[in-house]
This record gives sequence, C-alpha cells and structure tokens, in this order.
Amino acid sequence: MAETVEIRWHGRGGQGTVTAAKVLADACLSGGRYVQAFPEYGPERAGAPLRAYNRVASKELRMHCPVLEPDVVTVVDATLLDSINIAEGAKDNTAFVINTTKDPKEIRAKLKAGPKQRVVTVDATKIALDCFGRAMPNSPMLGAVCKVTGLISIDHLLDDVRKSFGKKFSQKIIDGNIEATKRGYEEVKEG
Amino acid sequence: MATTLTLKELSKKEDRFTHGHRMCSGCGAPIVVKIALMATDYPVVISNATGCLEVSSCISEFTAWNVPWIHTAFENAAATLSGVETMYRSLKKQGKMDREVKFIAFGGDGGTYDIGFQSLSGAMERGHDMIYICYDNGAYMNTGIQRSSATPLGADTTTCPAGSVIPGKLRSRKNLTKIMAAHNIPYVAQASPSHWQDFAKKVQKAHEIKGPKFINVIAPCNRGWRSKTNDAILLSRLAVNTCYWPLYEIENGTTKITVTPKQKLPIVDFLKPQGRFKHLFSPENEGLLTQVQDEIDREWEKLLKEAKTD
Amino acid sequence: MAKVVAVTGNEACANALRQVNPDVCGIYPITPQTDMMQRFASYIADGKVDTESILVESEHSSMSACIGAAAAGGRVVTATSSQGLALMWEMLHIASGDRLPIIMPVVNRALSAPLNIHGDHSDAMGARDTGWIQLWSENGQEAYDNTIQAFRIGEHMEIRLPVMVCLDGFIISHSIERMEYLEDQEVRDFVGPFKNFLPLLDLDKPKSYGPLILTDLYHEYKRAQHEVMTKVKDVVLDVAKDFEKLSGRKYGIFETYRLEDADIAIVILNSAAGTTKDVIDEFRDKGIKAGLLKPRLFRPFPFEEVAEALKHVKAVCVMDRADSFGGYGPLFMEVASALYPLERKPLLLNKVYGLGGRDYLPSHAAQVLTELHDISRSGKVNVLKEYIGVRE
Amino acid sequence: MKPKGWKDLPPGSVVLEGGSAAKFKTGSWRAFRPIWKDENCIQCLFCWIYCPDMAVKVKDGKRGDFDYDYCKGCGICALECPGKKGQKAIVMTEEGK
Repeated sequence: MAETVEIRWHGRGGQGTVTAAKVLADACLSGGRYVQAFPEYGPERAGAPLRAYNRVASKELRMHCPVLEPDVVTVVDATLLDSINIAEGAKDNTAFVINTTKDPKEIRAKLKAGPKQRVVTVDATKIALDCFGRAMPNSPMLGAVCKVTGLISIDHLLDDVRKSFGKKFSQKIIDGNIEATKRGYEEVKEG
Repeated sequence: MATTLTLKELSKKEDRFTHGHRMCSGCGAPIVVKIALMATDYPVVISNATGCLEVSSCISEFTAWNVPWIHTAFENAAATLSGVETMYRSLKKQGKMDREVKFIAFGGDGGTYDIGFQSLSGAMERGHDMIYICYDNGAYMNTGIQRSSATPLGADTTTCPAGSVIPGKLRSRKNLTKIMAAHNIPYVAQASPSHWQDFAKKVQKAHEIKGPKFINVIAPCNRGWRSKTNDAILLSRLAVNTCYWPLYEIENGTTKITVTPKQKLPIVDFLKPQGRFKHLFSPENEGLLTQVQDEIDREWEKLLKEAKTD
Repeated sequence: MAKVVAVTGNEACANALRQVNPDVCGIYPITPQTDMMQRFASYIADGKVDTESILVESEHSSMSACIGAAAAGGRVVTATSSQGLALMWEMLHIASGDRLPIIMPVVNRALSAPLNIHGDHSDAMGARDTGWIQLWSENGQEAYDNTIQAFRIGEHMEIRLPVMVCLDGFIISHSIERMEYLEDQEVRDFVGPFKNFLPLLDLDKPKSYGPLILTDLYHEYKRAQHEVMTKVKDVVLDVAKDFEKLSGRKYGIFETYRLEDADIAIVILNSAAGTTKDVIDEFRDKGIKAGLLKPRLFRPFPFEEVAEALKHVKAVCVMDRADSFGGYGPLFMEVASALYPLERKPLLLNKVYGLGGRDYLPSHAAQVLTELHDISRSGKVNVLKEYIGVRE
Repeated sequence: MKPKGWKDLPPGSVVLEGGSAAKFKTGSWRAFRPIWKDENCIQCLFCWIYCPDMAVKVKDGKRGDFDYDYCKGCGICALECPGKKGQKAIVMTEEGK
C-alpha cells in the first residue's frame, strides 16, 4: 500500500455515501492504520450532490482538509457524471469506480481517462435492488472500492458492514447488504 | 405535619428571611417572601431573579436569607432552579442526599412576565418540582418604574408616561396566571399578602403537590404606585375586593375562587390612592377609566364562569 | 488497555463524558454540536450513565441550569457551538465568577450574520474574556483527551473554574478519525470522585450565591479571580503529566513542531495545525527551517512561555480563524503581547483564514511560509494583517 | 474595621453566613416611629405578619415591643392595627420629637 490512499466519493443525499465512507474507514482501521472519513456539509438534503472523503495511511494523518488529488474517485450515482466534474484534481494514476449499467470502455471514453488511470464499473443499484430491494448502492460500491484498492480483505469488510449496519437495521437488511457488498466486490468490470 | 396557619403558631417559627434587608420602607415584596417561607415547613432552596428583592436582600457580606439562596441573572430564576433541583434529584438517586427539600423561585413581574418568561415556561414544561412565586408590582421598579407586560392599563410609568397626547399605558396586562395554567401544570394560583392565610394555604398546598407550581402574588410598591408607605396591605386588599386581583387557584385544571369579596368594590377605590393613575381622573380620560372597569368586570365574570361552584 | 476506534470528534467527546459519568447535563441542540449531546442523551436513555439531563429550551437556560446544578454541588457538563455560546455569554461570566467547574465542549462554528454553520473560532474567541479556562484541540483524539483532563483542571481545589474544550466544527466534530479510547475505569480513576466546595445543598449551612457587590468590593473580587487564573498553568501541566502516564500521550500548555531551530514559524490553533505540520515538513525537505506553535491553553494565555518558545525565530505569522473587526485577530493580539517584552523580537504578521469553514489548504500554509521565508531574509513586513484564501 | 483586600475574599463571592443581614441595622432609615400601646393591644399579631422588616418582636405567641434596630417606620402596622374599641394599639410619631 502507498503511504496514504485518498478517496473521494460522489453521491447524492440519501444514498448512503457518507455511511460507505465511514464503514470503509472503520474497516481500514485494522493493522494499526490511520483513517479519516468526512463528508462535505451543507444545508443540502436528500437528492443533492455531495462529496465524502477517506484517507487511509500507515502513519498519523494530520491533514485536515478535503482530498484535492484523489487516488480513487468513487461515483455512487452515475447521473452525476453529466452534472459535475468528477475527475477534478485526478492524478495520472487515479482509479475511477463508477456505479453504472454502462460498459467501462464507454465510461473511460466519457471521462477521457489517461492510460494509467483505471476505470472500473459496477451495476451497484441493480445489485442493491436484487439483494435487499432498495436503490441504496452504497454497500455494493463499498465492495467495489475494496476490490479496486485492495486496502482490506473482503471478509474483513463484510465483518465491518455487519457491525455497522447491525446497529440500525433488521437482520434481513443486514444480510442483504452483506450479499450486496460481496457482489459489488465480485462484479466489478474494468476496461 | 404542616404548621397550623394561625399567626400565633407561625410566630413561633424561626425567621428564614431576616431583618436587615434593604427593601424600601413599606415594600410589599418582603411580606410576600416572609409569608411564603413561613408556610414552608421543609428545608427549602431559593432561586431569585435579579430585581428589587434580590439586590436588597443580599449585598456584599450581608444576606437576609437564612436558607440556601442563589441568584444568577435576571431572566433565569426558573432555569437556575431547574439545575439546583435536578442536582438534588441526582444526589438523591445516588444516595448522597436523604432529606426532603423544596424549591422556590422568586421573581418580580419583569423577571417573570417578560425577560424570564421563556425560562419559566421551559422549567414548567419540563416538570421540575418547584414553586415559582412571582411578586407582581406591575413595573420594573428596581430600575425606576418602567412599564412591563404586567403594568395595568392606564398606568403612568417612566417609559409609558401619562403625557399630553398619550395617557399612560394603552395596553392591558398580560394574564400570566392563565398562561401558566395553559401549561397544564398541576397547580396555579393567585394570592395577595393582605390575605395572608389564603396565601400561606396555597403555598402549603403547592408544596404537597409534585411537579411545577406557579403562584402569582400582588406586591404593592409605594414608590412605583406613588402611594403611601403604609398602604401595601390596604392596596393589596383593595386589589382583591375590586376584583382587580381575584384570589383563585387552578388545581389539575379545576378553577376555584378562594376568596370572594363580600362586596365587589368599584375599581376607582383601588386606583384613587395611587399616583400612577391620577391622570385617569381628568375628564378627558373618562373613557379610559370606563375601559379599565369594563375589562375587570369582563375578566371577573369569565372567572366566575370557569370556577367550580361549591 | 487502550481501545482503537474510528469515530467522530463529537462521538469521542460524548464518550469521554460518558466515561466520566457526570451528575447533571444540560442538553440543547445546535449544529455542529447537536450530535454530541444527542449521543449523550442516548447513553442516558440506555442507562449507560447515571446522569440526570435537563432538556432546556435554550442555551441561556442550559448554562443557567448548569450553574444552578454546579452550585448545588455536583459534576456538571453541557456542550454548545456558535450562536448557542453567544446566547450563553452573560451566564459564562456568572459560571466563572461563581467559581463553578462546569465542563463544556465547544464545537467551534462561525457567528451570524450571515448565518453559517461551519467551523471557525469566532464563537470561542468571543468568549475568551468570560473567565473560562480554554483548551483547544487539533483533532478528535485531543478533544477526547482534553475533555477528560478538563475535569481534573477545573475541579482542582485551587482552581474551581469552568473549562471549555474547543474543537473545530465539522472538520473535527463530524470527521471520523482513528483514535484511542481509555478504559472506562481508567477514566473514572483518573478524574476521581467529585469534591464539593461550598455546595448550596448543604442545608445546615445556608449560603447565598450571587450577591450584589458594589464599588466597595467588586474590584477586589475580580482581582482575586485573576489570581486563580495565574495558578491554572501549573495545574494543567500536572494533570497532563498524570495523563501521559495513563495514556502515553504528552500534552503541554502548547505544542511546538520543529520550532527549536526554526527561522520562520506559524502560530495556529486546532485542526489547521495538522495541515500546517505536513507543509512544514515539505519546507524542511527544501532546506527551509520552518516550525509551528499550536496553543493548547488559550485562557489563561501562557505569555512568558510563548515568548520563550518564539524568541529565536526571525519571522512569525499568527493565523486567526476569527476576526476582530477593526483590530488584529485575537490570537495575534495575544502573541504580539507575549513578544512585546522581548528585546529582540521576531517580525510578526497576522493572517485571517478559514472563516465560516472556508477550507484551509496546504497551499495556504505554503503561501504563508514562502512569505515568511522572504521576510526573514528581507527583514521587511509589507502588510501586517491580511486575509488568505479569500477571493478578490 | 479595615476594609477587606482581595486576598481576604471568599471564593466565588459566596456569602457564607446565612441571615447575616441582621448585622445591618436599618432602624436609621426611620422618619416616623411606631409606638406600641400594650393597653390597646388585642394580640391579633397583624402587625407582626404584615411588617416587611421583621421588626415586631413576638415571644411565645405574645407580641412584645418593636425592634427599633430594624423598623423603617413605614406605618403598615399602625394602619392595619384593629386596636381595642376604636383605640389603636400602634400610633406613629415623628422621629426625634
């Protein structure tokens, strides 16, 4: 792992994007790592575009400002691709993880991604609907990010999803989210 | 056992509010405090809003209070006492306190009707076990007789002076007693120092009821009312007998008039001895005077209808 | 045994309060503090603490009730932000004047108008003259540690003063970070049982709190209050020493970073200090001797120690996340006062940054360090007070 | 008595002695002096309950004389005194006459 991995999440209010960033931070805590997860706050409510961030590092994280040059950009809602510049500040080797039904090649073309930039897609909304009947793509996106970054093992992540969701939801929803996370991990497509 | 409410029995009790306080000569407020504390047989903790009573009763090293007393600011006697009462409950729960303690807040009308209204309303809604006693002298007397929302219609104060164009206060008093009743607290009452036994009984009764209680007590101020130094009791009695200040209580939503005047006197009997109403007796203000009487009649009739007939 | 967790600053403070298990807590919502007291309320609801809450109708009543509860005799906490702290202003003076050790995390946020919910220091800086001890925290870990230490400091029998623990709104209050929790019992043992001092509920010795004091003694009372503040520093250091034994984490009255041999330095509070440290490392890598001083104890302000720590530096920029309109930033005023008695003083400048949550970026720190580097060579300060990160 | 310096003050300005106002004599405020006439007194104790200054001494339920250390001379007692057969038990006289 690089010394610090910085992730920027793009989503809309109500899609569980902030929760995803939090679960990821918690899961990355193991092995003495330092983590941060923080959303950008405004008065916006459900539906409004929002950003959240993660930093994961092997040494103490002192930086307290938004991620400006993300190693990973995660887009939880593909419709955002048309409305905001999700590639802002991206580095030569930034990886994009996009929730979309489209083919990664199509997305790569749309983003005009560079040769070292990875473009990964996953149909997270469909997975979420399949697994627990709600269009909450955050858990499959977590699985996808886990696969792309290799920050933690999928088993470890699933444990954390169980722990985090267990506080608020019924067993059925927890099981659905576990399944969705696993499928997100497995069904990523790169191109 | 509560002390029998005879003056002979009460006089045997130790003064919990002592002489040496610096209220004006003939002030009604210390009489209110004295009666309330005499009617309290329990250990009691007092919270006091900034005002005449507070500044005159505890100065430098001298305190007239022989019971625990706290003053913090003007608008928060109820909130401050909420804290004291909550700590008491906490310590009791932890076994660090075993005595039964009662809590009383005193505030003037400025500190109760106006600036302290939010804090009072909040404390009552939260259900703290306390009696809030307002000594209502109908203006900000401590700062020099400025109008409050308890200032009666037509009164001359330094901020609503009776001038050549405006004849004193043009608005009626806020009916705080009724507003407190609307909080649906278990006990609300109106009292007067002139009717010491009625007042003492209300305090005794309130102490036996768990939860928030409110008692509004008229407290003549001879400086602000521009009357004589010897007429605090006379005027508070006239306030009752003119039905300007009816004595009643609302216990668990049931209204009861506790003292019905033998003969309802005209309001001018109450107004006349007070310099603050002098201008109402000029011919051009006759309409205002009638308005004052009409309002009192209307309120009294309303109260009679609300009250349970024994 | 310490437990490693990933939690928000608000959650960490709420947990510290849970571990201390105070007697009474005043609760009122205000962004970005809300979540802290909400969590504490659920600890109460779940029986995880013995605390009695007072669900007040305003911050003014919250502080009033806390004062009543503390005077009654027991351990009292609350928390607030921004307008809430402003509404408490009158009562803050009464809490300290009555010498009541109320502990209050303040989640720093800008003040209206215009309305803004984001992190800056205007609220706590506005309360700096209220007689409260102020501890400032760079991150969630420090906020947690400071909250625990605050009880020992405020309740010290020589001190008996209220303490604010300041942490940046959202940036820290809502960010999840890795931190270490102490065990509940460790915290309880560290803080110890509450010691009473002149409790109002001592029914057999009736006391009067809050007398009227006129020209005869008021001046003397305030002089006495200042005297107490002069003792705070040593207590803070003693408590920090004990805390280090327990946690392994070292605290002082301020933190210095690569300052010992620095030619240029930034003085900055709270979360922005961390960002600045990373940039200082970059400048050091380029051979520029940059350093940092991050105050922890802002009230009382350790003037002599700050002067001693900065006296060898050629140029210092004091960065304020609050303004005093028509004056210098509040932190600048303190540092300038601290340096004034020195014969050879560093060159000094003041930058106002990050108001209303405007991001403080590494590029801002770099800009300031570059300017300081130039000043250290030219010996000339062009503009003494300036705003950075502001659009022209 | 030497006025207190700042080192002599109780912390937090708390007044430690309950009822200490009794040390502050307000009798000097008085312009009119109430005189109690035992022979007209029916021991109703109205003067005692209505006195704003706790300046009427009562022992074992029996009215004694005024406590002139504290009486401010407001005259409430005299006005409220029912007396005996139309004869007041309290009369006000000008102080110093």
